Amino acid sequence: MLTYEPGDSFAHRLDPRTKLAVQLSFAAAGLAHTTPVGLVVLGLVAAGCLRAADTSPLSALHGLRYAIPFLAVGPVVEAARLGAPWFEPAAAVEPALASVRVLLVFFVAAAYVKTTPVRESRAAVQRLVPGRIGIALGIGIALVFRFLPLVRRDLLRVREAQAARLGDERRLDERLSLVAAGGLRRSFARADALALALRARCFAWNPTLPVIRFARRDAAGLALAVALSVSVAV
Amino acid sequence: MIRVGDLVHRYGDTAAVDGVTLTIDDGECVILAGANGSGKTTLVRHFNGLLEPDEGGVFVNDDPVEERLVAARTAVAMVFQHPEDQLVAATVGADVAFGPENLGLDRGEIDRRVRESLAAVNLDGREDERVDSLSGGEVERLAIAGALAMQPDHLVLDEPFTGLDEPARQSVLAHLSELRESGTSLVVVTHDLRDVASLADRVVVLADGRVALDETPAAAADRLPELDVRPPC
Amino acid sequence: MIRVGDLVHRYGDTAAVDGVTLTIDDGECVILAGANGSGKTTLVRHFNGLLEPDEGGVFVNDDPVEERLVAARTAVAMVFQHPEDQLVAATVGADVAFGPENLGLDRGEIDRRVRESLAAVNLDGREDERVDSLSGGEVERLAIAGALAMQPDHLVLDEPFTGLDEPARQSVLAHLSELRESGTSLVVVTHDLRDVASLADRVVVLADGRVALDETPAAAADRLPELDVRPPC
Amino acid sequence: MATEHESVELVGDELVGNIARSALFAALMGAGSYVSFPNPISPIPVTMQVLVVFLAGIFLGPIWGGASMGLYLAAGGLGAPVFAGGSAGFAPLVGPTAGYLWSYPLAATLVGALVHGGVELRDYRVGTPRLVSAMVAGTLVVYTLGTVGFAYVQGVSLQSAFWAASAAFIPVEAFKIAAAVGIVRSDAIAAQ
Ligand SMILES: Nc1ncnc2c1ncn2[C@@H]1O[C@H](COP(=O)(O)OP(=O)(O)OP(=O)(O)O)[C@@H](O)[C@H]1O
Ligand SMILES: Nc1ncnc2c1ncn2[C@@H]1O[C@H](COP(=O)(O)OP(=O)(O)OP(=O)(O)O)[C@@H](O)[C@H]1O
Ligand SMILES: O=C(O)CCCC[C@@H]1SC[C@@H]2NC(=O)N[C@@H]21
Ligand SMILES: [Mg+2]
Ligand SMILES: [Mg+2]
Repeated sequence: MLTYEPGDSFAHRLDPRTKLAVQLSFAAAGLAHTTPVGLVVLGLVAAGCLRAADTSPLSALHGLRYAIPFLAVGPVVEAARLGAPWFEPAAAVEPALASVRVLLVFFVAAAYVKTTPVRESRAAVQRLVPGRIGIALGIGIALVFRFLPLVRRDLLRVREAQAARLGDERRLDERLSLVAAGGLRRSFARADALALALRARCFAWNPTLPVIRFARRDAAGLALAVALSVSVAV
Repeated sequence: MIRVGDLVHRYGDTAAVDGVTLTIDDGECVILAGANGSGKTTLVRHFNGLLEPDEGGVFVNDDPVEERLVAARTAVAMVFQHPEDQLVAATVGADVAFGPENLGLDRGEIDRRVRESLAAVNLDGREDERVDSLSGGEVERLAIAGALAMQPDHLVLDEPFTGLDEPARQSVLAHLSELRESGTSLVVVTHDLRDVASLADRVVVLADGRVALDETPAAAADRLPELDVRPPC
Repeated sequence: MIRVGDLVHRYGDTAAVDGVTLTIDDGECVILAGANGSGKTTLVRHFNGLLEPDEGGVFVNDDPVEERLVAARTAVAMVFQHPEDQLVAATVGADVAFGPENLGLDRGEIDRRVRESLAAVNLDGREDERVDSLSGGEVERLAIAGALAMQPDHLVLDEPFTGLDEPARQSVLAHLSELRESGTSLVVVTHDLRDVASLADRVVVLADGRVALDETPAAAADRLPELDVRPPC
Repeated sequence: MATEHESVELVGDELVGNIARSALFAALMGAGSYVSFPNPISPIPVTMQVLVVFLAGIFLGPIWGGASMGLYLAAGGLGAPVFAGGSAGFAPLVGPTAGYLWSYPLAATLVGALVHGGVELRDYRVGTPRLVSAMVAGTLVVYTLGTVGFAYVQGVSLQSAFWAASAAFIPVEAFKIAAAVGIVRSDAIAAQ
């Protein structure tokens, strides 16, 4: 699974806002230039991003293996015909280029995920989104990261609890709604406990934000982001 | 009878249970002790097929658990370490009835079992209360009642006394002795022998996923502290 | 100082806390005991304004809690019954920093508090570890560190020892005595005095939401069993 | 002591509760996408996401149901492994399933608004026909955006997109709607 890994690559040391800017502008440039030449240039940029994150394209591909079937399907459905000649390669070209573009965006995004801890993402959100919405969003995001493993485990436990008392003997739909209801009940209980804990620790609108700072190396990333954005306009 | 042979269970690369061989006879009361992380919970989850062995095998009443899951789960009931994980219904009565319903018993018998099990944990008359309004200790007691209602051959309790107050503890303990008299075997998982030593025929201590000690409580007492288990006082 | 006067808290029609008057002095260590459902958890949640009284009032350092919430919550920190549910960040350091950040302290002070609080529970140098990789005892200690980082005058712990093995319990206990030495007053909620009696100045026992006993541990010992609390052994 | 933190502005109790619930539902959504089965006729997997979208609208109402789905997208975009099959990061938000993902906040809001009859949170235990039609409306939103998104991102026609990315799921959704009705009808969750 694709997750953050501690390290000190160039990308690790960049400000998260720089990395967000690169991702966004890269995706926009991809949409604007879905041509063979455009994609070659973007491919080089994506390779550079992976390099900066100390990630080999192979390991990035491995992290993305789940997305691969999507990318194959576009060209196939578009070129398939319900009668002779059954398959028309020319029609597949455009969707194939689109798939390459998506793949490149996946690479660049993988570089962000691998090099950015939750703390920094939260800090970026709280600075980029103004006011109370940003504060709430930042905390909310941190909470999702924190509670995801717990909720997953809860669902597993509910299933086990049923199985241990022979719940597997019941009908499938009944079992599913029991698991869903059990998971939901546990989630509400956790949410109530969590709300209490947040209040006990003075959850406030005006906290000290985690530090993130632009440094000289961010200039390179920001320049790339600007260049990509300008290329969209032309 | 529960029989475990050369059992290995791995999480990723680390073996949480690392070659355990153990037999629990009918009618026996065994305390399974050990430090946090020594593999107690992982081991007992094999007794009713909630986990699958990486190596070795588990037999309940001489049937291999994996092939006869229903038989194993009818024979072995379990109280989980975190009782709130164990509740499947929204009200006290419905939760206790869940297991007996799955056994296909008739309604009269189910109601009788629900009443008796709740009485054993001092929760009688509270069938209609919602599980989310119970206090911590009450949830623990409800979880025990749910397992009792299965009337199993073997009852496994994973740290059952942690949140219980004194009357509830006494009542559960008394009920456990009664069960034992009537031939049910008990496996009590704990790292604190003070509460249950009086009940036990044997103490099995795990350390790093292996059996480090298998003795009578009296013989075991001296070696418990070095195995990070609290001796009876 | 925490002062509770004629406090009543109702869930629906039933009063879980039913007229409690109680003072906890600075630097004192008080054990709050009582049977399951006697109202312990409900009572302590009033100390820092997590619940609102139906009748009566609560004062912390002579300020009414409801009017000076921030003051009450910095003066009274709380470790809940399930420590797992109160960790709000994915890594150790970020979790401890959460409280001080909300107080708007400057970054240097926050970092200092995080370091000191983690050191107080022997988790120093582990800021970057993931919370879900910690053991039960470590999670409990992390929750305590998160509370300590508020630099409270009073620390309230709701059943802090459940599930901890002997080394973990000893370590938490040792940290609690140190805290006490350093002047933090402690309120430990439990129904089993065996673990904490040595630490306590006073034992307050609740029964059905009322104070049934308020004594030194030695004087209280005899009457504990009739109040459904386990005496020290 | 007492004057030390005068400037702290506490977040209101009710809001704290709503933020906690939204975060938990977003995490539940992540768990629901982890439970993904391959679909024999489509590259897009069958997941429990849509069920959680319905439940978020029903139990949290239009505002907080929608907000929790927004939180889900934000957390996923910043690297939480909450998208189908446990994938993470910004890419899925502009990838082949982007249309589905962006439809979730809208669908949860719509389901919530139809069940609660407006933006206020009321009793969600409404009649079955109303519950079902709210979810059918939500499903329509999900599939419209899902199909359009797939067509746009993959550069294929709407028709191909429909066959490749949507058609195979319609029967499965009926099942999820039934499950949601079952949960609401059971007394699993106390009235809030
Ligand atoms: N789901 C899991 N994934 C990975 N590792 C696990 C998992 N469950 C347990 N472990 C690890 O396996 C080891 C044994 O865990 P187990 O829960 O069996 O211990 P235990 O003896 O029951 O401890 P405790 O007294 O804390 O309940 C521990 O080191 C634990 O960290
Ligand atoms: N949210 C709630 N809604 C309704 N009733 C509740 C709620 N929380 C607690 N109660 C009831 O209030 C009473 C006191 O509960 P409380 O949790 O304060 O007990 P406790 O002394 O902490 O018990 P334990 O030792 O089991 O933790 C119990 O009878 C419980 O059923
Ligand atoms: O997380 C993602 O990447 C989105 C996956 C989208 C799955 C869609 S939602 C509607 C339809 N029903 C399913 O069960 N799966 C698809
Ligand atoms: Mg265990
Ligand atoms: Mg309590």
